[in-house]
Amino acid sequence: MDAGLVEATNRQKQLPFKAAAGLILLFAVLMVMNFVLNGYYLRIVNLVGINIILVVSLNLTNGFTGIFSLGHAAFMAIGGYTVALLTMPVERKAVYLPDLPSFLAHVYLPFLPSLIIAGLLAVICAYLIGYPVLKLRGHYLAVATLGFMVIINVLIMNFRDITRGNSGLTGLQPYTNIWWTYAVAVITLYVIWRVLNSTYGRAMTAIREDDLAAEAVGVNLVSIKLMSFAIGAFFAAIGGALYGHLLTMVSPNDFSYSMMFGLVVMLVVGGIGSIPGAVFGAVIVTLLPELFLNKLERGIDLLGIHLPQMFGVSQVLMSVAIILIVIFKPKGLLGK
Amino acid sequence: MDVLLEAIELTKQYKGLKAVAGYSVKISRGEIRGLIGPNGAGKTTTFNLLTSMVKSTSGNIYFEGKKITGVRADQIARLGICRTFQNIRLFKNLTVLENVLIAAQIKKKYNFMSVLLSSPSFLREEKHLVDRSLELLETMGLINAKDIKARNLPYGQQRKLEIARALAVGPKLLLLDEPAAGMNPSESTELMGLIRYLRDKFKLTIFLIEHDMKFVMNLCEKIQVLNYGTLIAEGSAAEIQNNPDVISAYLGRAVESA
Amino acid sequence: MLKADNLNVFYDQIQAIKDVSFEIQEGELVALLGANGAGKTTIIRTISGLQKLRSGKITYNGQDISTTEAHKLVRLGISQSPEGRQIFGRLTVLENLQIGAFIKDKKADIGAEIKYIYDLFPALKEREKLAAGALSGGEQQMLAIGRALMSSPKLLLLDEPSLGLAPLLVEKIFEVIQTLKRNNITILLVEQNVYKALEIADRAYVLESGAIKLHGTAGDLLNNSEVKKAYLGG
Amino acid sequence: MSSDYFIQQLTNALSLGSIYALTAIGYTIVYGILRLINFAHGDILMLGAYFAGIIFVQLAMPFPAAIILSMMLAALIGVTIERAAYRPLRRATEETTLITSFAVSILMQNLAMMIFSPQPKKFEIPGFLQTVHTMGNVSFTNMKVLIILLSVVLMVALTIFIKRTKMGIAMRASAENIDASTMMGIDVNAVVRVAFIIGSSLAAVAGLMLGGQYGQVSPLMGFVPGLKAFVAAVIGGIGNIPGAALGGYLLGIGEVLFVGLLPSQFSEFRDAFVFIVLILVLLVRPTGILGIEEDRRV
Amino acid sequence: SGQSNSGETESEGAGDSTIKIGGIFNITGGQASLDQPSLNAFQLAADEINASGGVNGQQIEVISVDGKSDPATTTSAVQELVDVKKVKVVAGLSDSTYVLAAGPIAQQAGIPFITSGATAPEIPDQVGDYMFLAPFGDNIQAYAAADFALNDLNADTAWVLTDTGSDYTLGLAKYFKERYLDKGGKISLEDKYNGASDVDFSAQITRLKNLPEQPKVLFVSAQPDKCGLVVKQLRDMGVDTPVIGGDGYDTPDLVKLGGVPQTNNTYFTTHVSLGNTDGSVTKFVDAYKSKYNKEPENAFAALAYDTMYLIADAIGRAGSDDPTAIRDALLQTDGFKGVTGTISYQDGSRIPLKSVTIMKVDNGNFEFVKEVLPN
Ligand SMILES: Nc1ncnc2c1ncn2[C@@H]1O[C@H](COP(=O)(O)OP(=O)(O)OP(=O)(O)O)[C@@H](O)[C@H]1O
Ligand SMILES: Nc1ncnc2c1ncn2[C@@H]1O[C@H](COP(=O)(O)OP(=O)(O)OP(=O)(O)O)[C@@H](O)[C@H]1O
Ligand SMILES: CC(C)C[C@H](N)C(=O)O
Ligand SMILES: [Mg+2]
Ligand SMILES: [Mg+2]
Repeated sequence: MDAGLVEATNRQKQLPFKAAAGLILLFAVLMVMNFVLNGYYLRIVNLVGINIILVVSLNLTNGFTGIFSLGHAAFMAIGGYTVALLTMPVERKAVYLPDLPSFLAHVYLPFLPSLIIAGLLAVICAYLIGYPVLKLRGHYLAVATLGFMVIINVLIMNFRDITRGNSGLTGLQPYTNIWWTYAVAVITLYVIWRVLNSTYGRAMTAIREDDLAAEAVGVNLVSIKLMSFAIGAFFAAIGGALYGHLLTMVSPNDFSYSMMFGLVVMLVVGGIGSIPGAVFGAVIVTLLPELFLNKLERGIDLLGIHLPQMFGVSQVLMSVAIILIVIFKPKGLLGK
Repeated sequence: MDVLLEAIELTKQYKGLKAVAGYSVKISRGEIRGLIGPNGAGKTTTFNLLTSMVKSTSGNIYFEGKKITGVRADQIARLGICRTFQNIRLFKNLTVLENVLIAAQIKKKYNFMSVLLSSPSFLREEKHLVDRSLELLETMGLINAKDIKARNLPYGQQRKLEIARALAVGPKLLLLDEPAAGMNPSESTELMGLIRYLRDKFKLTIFLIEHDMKFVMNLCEKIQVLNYGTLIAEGSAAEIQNNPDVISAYLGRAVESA
Repeated sequence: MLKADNLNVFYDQIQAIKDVSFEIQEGELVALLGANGAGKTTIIRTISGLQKLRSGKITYNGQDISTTEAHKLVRLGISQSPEGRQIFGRLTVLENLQIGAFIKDKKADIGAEIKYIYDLFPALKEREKLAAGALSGGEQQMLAIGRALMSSPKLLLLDEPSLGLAPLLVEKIFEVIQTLKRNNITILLVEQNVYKALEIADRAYVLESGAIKLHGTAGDLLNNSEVKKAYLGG
Repeated sequence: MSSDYFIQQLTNALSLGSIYALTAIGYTIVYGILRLINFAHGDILMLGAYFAGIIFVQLAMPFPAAIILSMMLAALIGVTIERAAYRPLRRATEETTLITSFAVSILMQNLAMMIFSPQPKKFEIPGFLQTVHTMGNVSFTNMKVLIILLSVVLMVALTIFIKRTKMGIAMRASAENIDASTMMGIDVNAVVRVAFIIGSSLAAVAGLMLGGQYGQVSPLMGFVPGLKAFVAAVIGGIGNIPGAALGGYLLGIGEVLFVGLLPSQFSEFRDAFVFIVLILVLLVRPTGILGIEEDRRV
Repeated sequence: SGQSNSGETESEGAGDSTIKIGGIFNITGGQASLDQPSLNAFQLAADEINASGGVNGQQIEVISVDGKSDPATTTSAVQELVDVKKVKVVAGLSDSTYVLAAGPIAQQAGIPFITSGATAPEIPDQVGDYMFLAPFGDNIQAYAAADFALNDLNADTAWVLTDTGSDYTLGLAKYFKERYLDKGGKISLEDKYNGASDVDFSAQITRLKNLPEQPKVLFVSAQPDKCGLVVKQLRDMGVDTPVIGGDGYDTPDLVKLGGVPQTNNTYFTTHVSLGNTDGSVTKFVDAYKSKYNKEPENAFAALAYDTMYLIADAIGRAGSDDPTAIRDALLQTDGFKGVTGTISYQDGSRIPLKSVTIMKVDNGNFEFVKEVLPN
């Protein structure tokens, strides 16, 4: 949120035009991409979009409300598994997951309603876990939400009748494409932008700045924090489902530490507490290894010098890059 | 007499120590009341109890005749008791206007759906909130600073902003914890005028803590003196100044009233 | 004893101190006055090495201390009671005082100092074993001053020591300051309580928007009409 | 259930708890001063184990020398990391410092894989440490005895250091308020350095204990114990040294007894158990068992 | 180590002169200890083939990518192999879980995928008709282990400890129990751990020790990085009962990490005995040693080596590098002799029916016990 929110009302008037222009441009770009890019690059474009959804929604809690949550991956898992189970054809379930409880064994839903159900389920979970846990602060909250992630992971690993445990659910329908991804990304951005420019968003930033003072001016800490957490969870779940149906699999490993930290890295690198920052962080942190570092480590001829294969170099360089960015731009690349 | 706030036998026990011990007060509508006492007497704690920022060990609080003991702090604010803090607690990274807007919005009427759709009722309400906040900033003389981040305001203006923010909630009772602290004599004289003006304009009742005796004696119609968590005196400025207990515990010597 | 030449201090882009020069003689009590935000605290922090100088030079007993690290200055005899008190809330009152003597030899006897401070502020003795965070604002202020004295400083920087204190204690603090002066401690005093400060100070500087506006002996300034109008309430 | 059974589980629990406790202390000591969760701590543990192995086997030095030298090397690494990656971020947000330490952790893991190969390596310990004692149905190795004794000795030494020495006092003061500590003449950078030296060298000991107990070292061996130790530190009240030790033992004992006393189908819920305990502790005591309540004074 | 065929020498323009084969391995991260040796051997085989003239007169170009032990990266990497590098065949990976993630990508693109090391027998059915296994299925080796326990060790009571963290260990334990119970054995106790995070098994072992009657054999279904650890902890806590495991044990790490007296009395099923003086085995071991200056770390290296030859064989028989033709030729594979045994994909099954080697650990040495073909 910036000083400009005052002018929000004025801006709203020109907004439909700008927004429409932006959407048309996005549509055109996606159209072209869809046409010229092969499956691999389209997958990257999808990953970028999904990460935008995830990081922007994480930003609402961590950046704007000051809730240091590490639970995003857990909500992604909830979304990923829910949609995988709801959209799996009934015949396939019969052989693939023979021990599925019957209420799950016989349902089959299209993608969209499944996404919405997944989002709502995550919202319910967010309220259940958030109600006790959001009373904690700072790092204590961070570890408690990290614990939530581990607990969800352990549950997934052990309810094998439903989840196939560590093996994950594989061979999912490849529903995710750039249209789904970017439609959801646009909706995510829109919703979060609207929320931030309303009393809810202002209450959230107030909590971030000084929760005691916020309380003193009538902000209901519990309900606003829960709302922020739940909105984040909603989009995390949908992002998780898109992710699963892009990889055509969901497994507990996908929704674990490296995912969680990857998201926080994007958030911090882009600039925490800024929407363009979150988007930028998602884009850059997704593309850098995928388009550059991975190629480098496989051995490459650079300006006539032959660099040998050195697997592991991409992670090393990525870590160094993160450290340097954070040191030289502690507020992120787009941070104010 | 129209009693706005009544506290009966409030007590706050910390481990080894009773910070507030059996404190009672009755404040009538429109009054400016003072609370003084040595450092550590329990003044701030009393404010914390009245605003539910700290849970009382025992005792009861009534506001406009309704019992509000144990009500959550944000609801207390909604009921009309607002405060400032001894150590300024602004939303430092937000602008002056945003600070006020956040407080003003507790009366907003739109719901989540209209936010998403940015419905006409939402826009209308937002505009109304902004207008109301700007008006308040105007009153407080902060209008030119509206887009400055709170952290960048000079200290005196920060104190004023804290008052503005509390006013934006639309309180009936305003609690001020050492509003003149860190101000030089000219600044605190100016503040005195402002507080009187606000009381009249917004029909406020004011309860304040202050160590600046000139300030308290001039402003307050009635003063309570707290020592070791208990009241040792209550009365008009003149009575307090000449009360030997107060002099020995707090004032040191009678203040020459200005 | 302390000499500052053309100090310039910035917070990021914003200049908080503009070409400020002043000096303090050994044994002097100098008051630094100014409205809120004038830059008084910034000057204190700059002298004590907590704030970096953009340009300018500070010498202390002839030694250039412009870039000396803050913790080393304490060993040179510069100590302060900071704005906002900054006491160690989780340590006990006694431990706070002990830490004040951190620079002294481990074996050195600091009992006398502690007793001296308890005599100045009996309230602290009563709360000796209490975590300092539980003290009231005024008690914390006493502790901050007491802690600053524990290192037996030669130059004491006091940033608004009377802030938030009850009248009785304000009197007390000013008495203490005078006692310290008599004991030949050099003091730079920042105060909003302009009248009292000028009563006890030898000289004073008036800061406005980061620059020195006026300076002179305390008596002159007390009678200065500008000072009267701006700081003494007419 | 026989008492042998219980005693056996308890010895298991104590040695695991000792390792957690030593590691947790490192987290806590650094966190206390810098409010930094040093995720790379687990990897320092890993390096400590590798160093000890190399010194003992490749350089054929005596085992006690391996212990001490690996502590020193780990301390050096810890101090270097602090200087290079963390010091510039003293005033950064929680998220920022967290991901920095995470990046450092990834960096160390990958460098270790490149240098030592990703294959786990055998960790040699002197023969007498491998001797198995059996009393009734209870058996344990000398290594386990060493783990428990050495941990206790180190923790007692640390407690004395913190309580009695000036550096200890300086550490407690810096943990509270860095600016104010500077005003007292405390060189906070030196204090931070000491915190990293203590934390890292204890981690090295924990690493070589893990290596000795399980007979192997690998580049990723630090992650899980590091994380558990961190949880232990939080349970105990992060920033609080006795709390870290307490949390470490509680967690070690809780974990082993959870797996040991409940029917085997619960074994897999071990990690969930760890974190459920953590969350429950925090709900009852939001700053851990011995943690001091955060200051919410107005 | 600059391998001649490795990496992207950006020779994509030279296009038709080489046959591109994709190698997907988890070269970094938790899986690296399995996959790095595999990649080495995979490349070694390609070098050998190229040195002897290639296939169909064309050279083989290996394009290997790192899955980083991360399912998302793994699938992304396979997608890149298929879409960008336009490889004709994909091979690699040792862990069934990752194969289940990556396989469908190749399947969708109609590119054959031969896993060098994954052994879960469900894989081909779950992925599709372009998916092949180079090793036998876990059912086969588990059956062999159960038979061996009952008949050769005369152990009719067993303790089963399972790592629930992978398809492989779960499947192996499942098939072992199935066969063991079927043939009249009795399971005294089943216990579990999570290989992804647990390194301390003392609680489970204590529970074992407190069984009223000690089982006669311990079947420990563990991943290679954990089997030595479990055995060591068992012995250190005074349990000397024979241990049986699967092919995950076939790594020098078992002894290195488990310790010498401790690993005695341990048996396992595997693909080949690397200590075998059989010509093809020593040839492989020597070649590996001379190229990488170390012994092949485990049987997965041998499997990957075989996989490359198997692919070359199929391409040769197909006479073209068309993926579908290669797939068809693979299906026809009959009696292909590799280091790890003979591979035939009979009756349309894409899991070879290979004989199982049973090994015994004796003072640190792996000793051949017998070779069986369970039915
Ligand atoms: N959280 C706490 N734990 C323990 N004691 C506390 C706590 N909060 C306040 N106290 C104690 O309660 C007493 C009253 O404190 P309070 O802050 O109300 O004083 P005050 O009258 O506002 O003083 P001042 O004028 O200095 O601000 C003090 O002695 C203080 O030490
Ligand atoms: N950390 C900071 N970052 C940015 N600006 C700052 C910072 N600290 C102080 N300032 C600014 O520098 C100027 C001088 O501040 P300083 O605190 O030195 O004033 P002061 O004279 O001590 O005021 P007061 O009487 O309120 O204590 C002010 O305008 C203030 O807003
Ligand atoms: C390492 C191996 C034993 C892995 C096993 N072959 C699997 O399919 O997962
Ligand atoms: Mg107070
Ligand atoms: Mg100041």
